[in-house]
Amino acid sequence: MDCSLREMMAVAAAREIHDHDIVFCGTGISMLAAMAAKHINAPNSVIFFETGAIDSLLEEIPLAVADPRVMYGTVLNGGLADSFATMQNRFTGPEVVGILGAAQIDKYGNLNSTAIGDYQKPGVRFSGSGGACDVASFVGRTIIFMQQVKGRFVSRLDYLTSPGYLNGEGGRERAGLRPGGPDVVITNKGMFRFNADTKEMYLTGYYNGVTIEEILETMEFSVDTSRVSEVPCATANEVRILREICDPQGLIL
Amino acid sequence: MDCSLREMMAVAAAREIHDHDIVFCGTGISMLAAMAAKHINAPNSVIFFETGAIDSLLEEIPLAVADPRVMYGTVLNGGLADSFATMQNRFTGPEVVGILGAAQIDKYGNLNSTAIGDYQKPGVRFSGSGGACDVASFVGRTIIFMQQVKGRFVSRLDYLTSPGYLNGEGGRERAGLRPGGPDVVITNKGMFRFNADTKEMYLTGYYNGVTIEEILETMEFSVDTSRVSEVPCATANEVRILREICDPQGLIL
Amino acid sequence: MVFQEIYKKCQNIMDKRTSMGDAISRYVRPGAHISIGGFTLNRNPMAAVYEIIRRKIGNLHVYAHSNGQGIDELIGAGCVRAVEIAYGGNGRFAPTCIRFRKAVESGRVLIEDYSNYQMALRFMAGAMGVPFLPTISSLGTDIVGKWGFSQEFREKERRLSLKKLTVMNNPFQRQVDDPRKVVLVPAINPDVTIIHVQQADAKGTARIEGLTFADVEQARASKRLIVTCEEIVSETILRKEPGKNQIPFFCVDAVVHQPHGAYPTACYLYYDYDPVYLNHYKEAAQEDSAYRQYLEHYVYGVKNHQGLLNLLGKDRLELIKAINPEGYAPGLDRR
Amino acid sequence: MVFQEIYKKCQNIMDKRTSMGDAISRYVRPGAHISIGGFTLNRNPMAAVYEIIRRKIGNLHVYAHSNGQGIDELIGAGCVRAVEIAYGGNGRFAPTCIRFRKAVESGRVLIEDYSNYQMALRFMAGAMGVPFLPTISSLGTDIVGKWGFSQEFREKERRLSLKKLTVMNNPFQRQVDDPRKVVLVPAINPDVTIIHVQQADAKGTARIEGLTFADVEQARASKRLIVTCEEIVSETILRKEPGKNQIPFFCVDAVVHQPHGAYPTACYLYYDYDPVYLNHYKEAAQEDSAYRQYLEHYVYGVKNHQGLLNLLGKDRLELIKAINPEGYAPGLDRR
Repeated sequence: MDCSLREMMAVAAAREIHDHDIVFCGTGISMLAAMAAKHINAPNSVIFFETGAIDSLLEEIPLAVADPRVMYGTVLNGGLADSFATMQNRFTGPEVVGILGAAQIDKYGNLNSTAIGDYQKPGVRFSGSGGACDVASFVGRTIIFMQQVKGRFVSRLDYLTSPGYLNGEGGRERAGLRPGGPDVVITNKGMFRFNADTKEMYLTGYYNGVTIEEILETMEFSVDTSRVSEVPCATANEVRILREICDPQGLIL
Repeated sequence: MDCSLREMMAVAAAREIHDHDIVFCGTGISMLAAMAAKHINAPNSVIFFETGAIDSLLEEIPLAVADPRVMYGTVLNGGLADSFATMQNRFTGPEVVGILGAAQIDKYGNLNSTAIGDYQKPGVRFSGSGGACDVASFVGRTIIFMQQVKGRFVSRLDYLTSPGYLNGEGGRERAGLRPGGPDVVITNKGMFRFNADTKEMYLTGYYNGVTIEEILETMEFSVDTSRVSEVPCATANEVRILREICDPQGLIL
Repeated sequence: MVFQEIYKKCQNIMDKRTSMGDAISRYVRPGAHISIGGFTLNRNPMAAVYEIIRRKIGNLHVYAHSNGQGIDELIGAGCVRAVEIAYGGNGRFAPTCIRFRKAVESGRVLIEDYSNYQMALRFMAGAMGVPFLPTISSLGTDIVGKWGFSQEFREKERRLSLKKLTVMNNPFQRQVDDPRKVVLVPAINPDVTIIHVQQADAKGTARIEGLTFADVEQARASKRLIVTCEEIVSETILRKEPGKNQIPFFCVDAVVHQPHGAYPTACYLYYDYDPVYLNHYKEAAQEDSAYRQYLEHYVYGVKNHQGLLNLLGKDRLELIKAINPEGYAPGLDRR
Repeated sequence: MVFQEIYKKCQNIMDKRTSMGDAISRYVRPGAHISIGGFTLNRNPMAAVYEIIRRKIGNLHVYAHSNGQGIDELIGAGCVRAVEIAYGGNGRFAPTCIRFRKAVESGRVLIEDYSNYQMALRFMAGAMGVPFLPTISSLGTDIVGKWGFSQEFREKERRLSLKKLTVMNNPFQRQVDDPRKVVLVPAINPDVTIIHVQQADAKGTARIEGLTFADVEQARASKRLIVTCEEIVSETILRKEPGKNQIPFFCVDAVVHQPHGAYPTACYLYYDYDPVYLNHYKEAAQEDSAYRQYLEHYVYGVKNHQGLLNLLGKDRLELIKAINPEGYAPGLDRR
């Protein structure tokens, strides 16, 4: 089915959500992916927001995690402290899958959403962690959205906002973090996963019409491409769910 | 006005509550004193319970701080964590007056409500701290109810459950506690206060019909009696409030 | 509206309703570390407590703040080996709980003392997933200085920390009135927590009316959670006022529909505590043979909680029925 | 009933209602350490923010988690010298808040970065009266490793701790999966916090509908608290459902009746955010002279918040009026 690369990103992420997962999501495409997953493959997944809303009805797509649309028909309306405690909790935390985005990523899945250049005198300042560092520190696994353009996949982050595997195998454990870590990186061109042992990123998929070369040339570090294959296109049903059910107003897509 | 010594205790404590005080109270006579104070001298005082109830309507006297009677018509129903945080809070804590009771007290107003004898193999076991240690650690001042009988005013506590002035002047500060500490000890025979400098207990009052000697002979430590005078009897109005408004069923009195 | 369809479809799959017997036998194993909700004479999960006693589940390690009636009955029936507790009392009915007192004095139960706030913080730490929380409470007292459990016991019990608590200097001290020291109290993560609530749905989302005590922290700190409730209501009703719910369904392992499940303690808006029962208990508790009779008659002598309620008769329950808006039984004879 | 008489009598004595101008000028002094409630485009106390801007109160030290619109306007108007913050964004309207970004890039505002949970914990620590709270968040990251404020600035600012945060070993570690380390984040006690709520009574007891964000912790951590509200309701109404109230009156210093007090951000059950205003703001914020015009017209150009509402006209407000039970404006054009 014909769809935009942005739609393909949302579909690819939705497929990564398992039934009964508790899904932490932020604003924009991550919210769209979580909504779509409930209709496609994970009807028992739970969407929850750092602002404290659990399992919102989401009759309209929110434009921020504090949008009043997240508050309607939830099973519980708490606050920030509750929601992060649920992720740091040793029983519920591992069941959470977090969806994150960032300005920069390195080969171990560490993220920068704070600043480009010197932290004290930044060339470009971004929003900062928000809840991203917390989620990346706490939960069982994360799904990461990235734009596949130059300057994003870097050999060295200007600021490490949210922990991936830090400096590789055993890095999280050495720092005192829980196992967890990034599971998959989804871009507008393809997908990456991480080696079980080295925790280094490798290319696992490219979208229909995209070449491996055009992916690699955006990246400052090299990745293994031996396990790559084409990502199955979005089905008509997946696209319909995105366009008609999740974002009929086209606010995110 | 003729009244029982128990009624006299409640009245004496009620008089110690200032208008706008936030009054932490436990079960029994301390609750009665707090209720009476609202009618006698402190209409703007706030009664609050460690269980989380703030400013309960108290149409009937509760028999425990978790009695459903504390929940009705409050301004807020929280939980234990909220209520103790309010007392530990550096702005609200100093405005709280706590009313406590205990099995033993020493000359610095430290309290034992845990055990008599060896803590590991106690001769008599009591309830333990409950919220008493917390209140005594946090709040601006405490009012302490004691029975004036042998074995209660001791030279050495078997177990220090709730901090008074610890080992005297500067004791709280050395231990890391806030200033605070006991303001007055009210018994079934009289009242004690604490020297501003040494923090030692002294006798300040005896009830009508009680002799200083019968107070002193119950005590293991000596107290200054140079500032003692008779405590004004309960007025007809005070007794009426206790009997008719606060405890018409005679559940505590 | 489309999303509501999905939520409806999911309901059956996640139905966690079960009988009290199944819930207790499955999650409360001998030697388990447990905690129960409620405070003194209010909202103790008594039906669950009696079921534990009937099943003679022993060697329990109980984490309690001021649970009062429930803890005293568990201890009295010999189910408890060790207790970490703030307050073994039950309001005017027992300034010190009687079976608790006897068990501690005779050494039948090991005990470690904390304050109420410290126990609340320990559950909160467990719920938050941090190893401890700080407080200035108890500095300079024997709660810091005297430890109840032997070091040997702590070493043997792998789930306990080796320290009761620890005192540290404030690394951020700057102003004179900043605290100089704090007490760190260790997190609790029980194997199972049991709470009794007013309403829950079949998936487990729970609503507590009135004070929550430390139930929410206890529930969230626990590996397993049994929710017993006065009423099972539809998810739609709970979703209409989400601000009134405290426990989300994904924290819950079993939902037991148990009317009068807190009896003889109170359940706000549903029924008051029963002074007749509590006074009888208090008398029976004074003496071992009378207490055995109490247990035989009221606990072992009935098949389940409904059996106890039948034994008491409808009139007894009618007397303690709550009137709204008060939420208790006004004018109840409580002497 | 006798006690209700007393409560009635007390009401007048403790009336804390005041005008926005009086509340702001009395409690928000130049150089003050402040925090505001709300989150990104929701329940920011915007009327209070605009009043601070109109009064040109400067040199503020602001503690923020993800307050979004309110913080960006305070920074844009030059009221802020330093900010401790988790997130300078505003949802889809500003992935990074524009005036925030410009101010940080140009060094006009000093900044110290934390995570959202860390900021929530810092307020919670302040509310609890402890010097810090622990978390495992941010171990191994630059939030721990890179500090924004210079040591010189921290030393000069007496109300700041000398350390951004500190890492310690877990003194209770026993099991392999127990955390080995924790990050301790220091408490915040602002001079004044301003929150906007749906309902409050004249004495200050406040009710927030929907998500509370970190408002309750921010309110309780603060030395002074200004509550602005959509509606003043009677104490009796609030006491009928105490479980729905979050702030007790004794924490409150001033109550300001301010309908549409969160505009242009949303107020659940009352009104939605205004996409037209937020989009206009976003465009104006890109360019200094356009931003000056924005300020002149919408903030300095009106006498008070009602002046801004009058400027916009009733139709604009009608469009964002919330429908119940949804609590927002369904079908609102949000492009």
